[in-house]
Amino acid sequence: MSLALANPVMVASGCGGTGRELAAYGDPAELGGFVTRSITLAPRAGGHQPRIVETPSGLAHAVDLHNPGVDQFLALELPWLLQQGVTTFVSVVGRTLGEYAEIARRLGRTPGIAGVEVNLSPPDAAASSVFDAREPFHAASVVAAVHRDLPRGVPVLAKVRPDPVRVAETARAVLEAGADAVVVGNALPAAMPDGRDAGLSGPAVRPLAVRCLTEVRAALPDATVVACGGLATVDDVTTVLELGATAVQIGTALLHDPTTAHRLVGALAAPVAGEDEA
Amino acid sequence: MSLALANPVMVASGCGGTGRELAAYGDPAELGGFVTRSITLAPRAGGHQPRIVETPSGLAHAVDLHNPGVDQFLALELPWLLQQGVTTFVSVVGRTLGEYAEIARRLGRTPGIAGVEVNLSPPDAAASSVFDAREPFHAASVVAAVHRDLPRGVPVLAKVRPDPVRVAETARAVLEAGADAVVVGNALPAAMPDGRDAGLSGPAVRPLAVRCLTEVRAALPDATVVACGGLATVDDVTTVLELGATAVQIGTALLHDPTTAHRLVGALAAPVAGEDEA
Amino acid sequence: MTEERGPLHVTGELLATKRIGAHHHLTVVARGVPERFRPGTFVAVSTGAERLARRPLWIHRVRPTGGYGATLELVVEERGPGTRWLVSQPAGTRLDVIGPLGRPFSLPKEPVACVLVGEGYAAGPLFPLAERLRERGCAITMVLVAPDEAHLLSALEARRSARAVTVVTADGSVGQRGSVADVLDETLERAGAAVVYAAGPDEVLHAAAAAAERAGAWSQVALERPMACATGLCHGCTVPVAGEGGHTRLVRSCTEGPVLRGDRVVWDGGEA
Amino acid sequence: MTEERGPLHVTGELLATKRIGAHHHLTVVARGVPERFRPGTFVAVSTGAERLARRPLWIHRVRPTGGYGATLELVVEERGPGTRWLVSQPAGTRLDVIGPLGRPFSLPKEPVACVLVGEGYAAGPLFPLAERLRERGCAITMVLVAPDEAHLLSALEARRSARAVTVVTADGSVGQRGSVADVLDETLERAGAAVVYAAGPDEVLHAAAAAAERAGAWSQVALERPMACATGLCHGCTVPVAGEGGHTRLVRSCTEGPVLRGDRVVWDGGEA
Ligand SMILES: Cc1cc2nc3c(=O)[nH]c(=O)nc-3n(C[C@H](O)[C@H](O)[C@H](O)COP(=O)(O)OP(=O)(O)OC[C@H]3O[C@@H](n4cnc5c(N)ncnc54)[C@H](O)[C@@H]3O)c2cc1C
Ligand SMILES: Cc1cc2nc3c(=O)[nH]c(=O)nc-3n(C[C@H](O)[C@H](O)[C@H](O)COP(=O)(O)OP(=O)(O)OC[C@H]3O[C@@H](n4cnc5c(N)ncnc54)[C@H](O)[C@@H]3O)c2cc1C
Ligand SMILES: Cc1cc2nc3c(=O)[nH]c(=O)nc-3n(C[C@H](O)[C@H](O)[C@H](O)COP(=O)(O)O)c2cc1C
Ligand SMILES: Cc1cc2nc3c(=O)[nH]c(=O)nc-3n(C[C@H](O)[C@H](O)[C@H](O)COP(=O)(O)O)c2cc1C
Ligand code: FES
Ligand code: FES
Repeated sequence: MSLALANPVMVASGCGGTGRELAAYGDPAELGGFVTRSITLAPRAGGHQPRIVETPSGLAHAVDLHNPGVDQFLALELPWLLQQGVTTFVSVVGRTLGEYAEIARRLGRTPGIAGVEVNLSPPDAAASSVFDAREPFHAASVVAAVHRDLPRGVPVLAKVRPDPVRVAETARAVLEAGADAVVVGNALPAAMPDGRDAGLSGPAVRPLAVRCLTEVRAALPDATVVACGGLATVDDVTTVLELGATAVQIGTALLHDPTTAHRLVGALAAPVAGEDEA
Repeated sequence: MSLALANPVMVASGCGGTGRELAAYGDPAELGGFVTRSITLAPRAGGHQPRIVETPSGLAHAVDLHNPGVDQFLALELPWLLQQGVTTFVSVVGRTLGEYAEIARRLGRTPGIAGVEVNLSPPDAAASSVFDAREPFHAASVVAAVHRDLPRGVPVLAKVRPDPVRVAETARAVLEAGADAVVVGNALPAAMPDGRDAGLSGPAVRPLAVRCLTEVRAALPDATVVACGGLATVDDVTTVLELGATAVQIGTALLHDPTTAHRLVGALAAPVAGEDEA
Repeated sequence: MTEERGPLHVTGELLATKRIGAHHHLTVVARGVPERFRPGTFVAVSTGAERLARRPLWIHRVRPTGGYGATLELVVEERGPGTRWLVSQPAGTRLDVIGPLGRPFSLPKEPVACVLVGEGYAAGPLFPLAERLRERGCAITMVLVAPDEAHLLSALEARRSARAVTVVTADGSVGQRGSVADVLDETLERAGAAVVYAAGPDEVLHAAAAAAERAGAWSQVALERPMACATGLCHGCTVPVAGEGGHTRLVRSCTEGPVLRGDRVVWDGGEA
Repeated sequence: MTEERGPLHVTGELLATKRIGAHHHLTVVARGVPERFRPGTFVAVSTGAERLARRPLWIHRVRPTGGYGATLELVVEERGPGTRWLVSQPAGTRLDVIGPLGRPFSLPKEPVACVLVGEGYAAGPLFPLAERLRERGCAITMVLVAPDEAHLLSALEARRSARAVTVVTADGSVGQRGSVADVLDETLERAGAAVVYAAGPDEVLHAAAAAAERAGAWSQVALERPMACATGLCHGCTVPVAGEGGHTRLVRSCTEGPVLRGDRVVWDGGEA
């Protein structure tokens, strides 16, 4: 199943608010896709303050899956996105395979979503309270569970761990389990200055994300791969598209500049890619 | 065996030249320790140009273990270091367990070195031509081989992969195999903009290196741990010392500013740590 | 899709930087932003792509100027790398600015007595607030707090809109020596305050909210919580508030704040 | 342990920036560095801790100045983020400078005819070189190359030390239209050159080295290879050179260069 995006620029999970906040800076419907923050079955309050600290060319974060739960999400956040014509991918995460399946069933009853993204790789303390999908076999089980409970025709994106050593093996496993595309990758496991678990994202991690992409492309040249991690400039995006990515997700760069995704769409559409302000 | 360093600031492997170049900016004998670039049995020409490219708050490099080989090293580089009174740790890497053992034997015949650092984790293309020590069991075999062939009294440092998921398990394995201290960790596996394999280092990776440290400290509270990865400021160093590191290694920060290690020694020795220019 | 009142993202320009005491007063052109300003809103300024978190700064003042349309005046206290960068840029530097952001202070419908409490640079938004309140006929008392004189915004200017101005410094270098808590109860009583507005660090806000509660007044506090995006995208800046039904919920201080009702903020910072 | 001639690490200051054509001429105070300068050496400037690679820049000139001791003149062409940062700093900015770095041009022992070939800003170190050669009685011919007039260093100044000056631009906006290869053989012959000095991109250096070889002259080329540390620490800037015994070895262009014998450099860039 193809992803059928109008253009290759997507908003990464957790970095576009509820979608509404982004609308002040550009029409979210003009983007290739919008991935929601990861939704869990029950609401989650998320981590303690400080939740996000700046690191050199990056952010370390322990937002820890703060979200209103699937029912509130379906009632209060998704309708606005669909009404605006936003190509919406709902990111999901669960504590058990059963929870993943249950979320998939509830999403399956809602027509209009462009796909479901399975978050297999929360980097921070969340890892301890969500289903541990670090082994490729477990990642595949999650994808299979979601895939089974979604109506045919709803693409499944599997967002895998940015671990260069095992990423290709994991990508293969989730594709075999029914994923239509692999999102490579996520924030890296890292620490807050006080030693708490955190995720690390932003331009700092880009060379590692690109390595994960080259590993997956080399092992699975025909797979549909969405590149994610540290992408910010036109140069970054054209580089990963040339390395074989089908689309890109922009996360932290949007937190620095909420017009980033729209600027990239414009620059990629221009006959000659515009000058890049690095 | 304790490391017996005069102060906790060491130069990381591959980032202090042959030692001589550093001497223009400060006496290398005043540093806690100097780790040589990784030495192989035979000379290695290293990778193609460009070997090092700048990334946001980091460097991506594919120097690929350029070094003159152990015999030339012992003849041309080590004598100067020992003569200057530099606390010298020789970093070693091999293609086979036999090569590791052979290098250890040759080093063992040279009195005066403060220790041997076993590089278990080259991040770049080198990984394909050196002994694959990514599995904790294999890492332990390497350490055992080196340990066995060195005279008693020469400490062995094991430099492990900065993989938060497996770093504690690897640290435990190498300590059981005879390592006196664990160096956590190394450059991250990454890619050059053209897609070639590379290592990523510098402040960009610091939050991930700190996470590896917290994982190892939590699992092995009594181990001697040397923190390495992205450390540049007084604040960085005091943070990892507070998190339980015994010493630190400074790499990329020295490439930006060759006086970094000396400044850190000065600041840590000062009664009240000086103001930190981040 | 942009609402008339929504924030704008503009490439502005630093026109001038003037040092006054411990502060740097920046005059900034940011087309369209001044027109949307209401007291209590702020701008988020990029200090370079390698510092990913934007720096939130109160809009102290909006001034009509000859050629540029209106300009913004920001008051910056140098602390870390971001503010150091900001205060050392030469005139003419292009500044990537988003604003005005956040919910402003609510104004009372009736001409009631108001006490405005601000510490250091954070007193900035209270000056234009005082003007608007005065236009509505409110009697205004201002309490300016600072560690020392260098960190105090102009008490002279405060007197233009305010009937009474109390100055408190920690070192007594000007005004009364002490902390804000020492003077609040008496000030509120003397003013017969119906509303207390406060801006500054949590201690000041908490003290103002508590004094307002004791005096039976409303309070509106402008929070300064660390922000990564300042635009509502990251959910990083959450602050717990007591909801109507008594249960606590988390709101983003950048979009649902920075101005919140003082009696609603859960001050111990405990979450969930 | 510092040798008299070794590089210094200093916090310098940008005194002034002057735009001339496409270049920015920076006047920099870097105590001690000018005194150690020899033509062909360079400085490595930090453009901020987030840009880890220092930017190598030729020392164009050393000038004695009133209060500051001698100053350095650097010629910068804006290209990427590092040079953009450098040329947009106001006077007074502190600059973290290391220098002089690298091996300078070797000077001939006898007063022989020399041809100096430089493209764009890279012609910078040839001006002080020409002065020293003239002091030794060498007859000097200068060939200044550039894409256009804006990228040309002053031909007028070149005439002070040089007997003959040839100007070549790609667009013909000044001097002869064409490339350096078009004029070299004739120039070398006319000058009766015993030594060719060249600075610029690889094409220019390679052409100069080849023409020197054809004319039976020595060549000294100043390489511009990407550098990460510029201080010899990282082994990132290696360039293959043919050794005495015919085998190729890698040298670091920052410490063993940037000036190398043109006939020794392996120009195809192939390594071992
Ligand atoms: C709504 C709001 C309005 C503000 N208005 C002003 C103002 O008008 N003038 C002024 O000088 N300062 C103001 N601040 C505080 C200012 O944003 C911080 O001092 C500044 O971000 C510090 O950046 P730094 O790099 O200099 O310091 P660092 O301490 O090194 O900053 C590191 C990180 O912490 C964050 N941070 C540090 N201190 C604060 C703080 N007090 N509040 C929020 N985030 C912080 C920074 O944004 C950055 O992400 C305001 C803060 C908020 C939330
Ligand atoms: C010995 C030497 C002397 C030099 N002297 C001058 C001079 O006097 N004036 C001047 O304008 N330029 C000079 N250069 C080139 C200058 O260093 C680069 O143009 C500059 O580093 C580019 O940085 P950037 O961030 O603007 O561009 P970017 O292209 O974005 O730089 C990215 C990276 O590539 C490196 N790089 C890019 N171009 C070059 C290049 N031509 N040579 C070496 N590294 C490069 C940068 O150092 C940086 O690490 C010299 C280079 C060398 C090696
Ligand atoms: C504040 C923040 C919140 C995030 N929340 C989620 C999330 O809920 N689910 C998820 O799959 N990824 C989440 N991510 C990860 C991003 O989607 C993205 O994969 C990662 O940050 C790397 O991309 P970037 O460097 O472009 O940000 C979050 C990232 C940030 C910075
Ligand atoms: C140019 C360069 C060369 C390196 N060579 C080696 C090496 O030979 N052996 C090794 O163990 N590590 C090598 N490293 C890794 C560093 O020793 C260090 O572990 C890593 O860069 C992380 O620390 P840092 O961020 O402080 O640089 C090299 C790093 C760089 C930047
Ligand atoms: S700072 Fe990002 S949501 Fe408020
Ligand atoms: S640039 Fe680092 S050794 Fe030359």
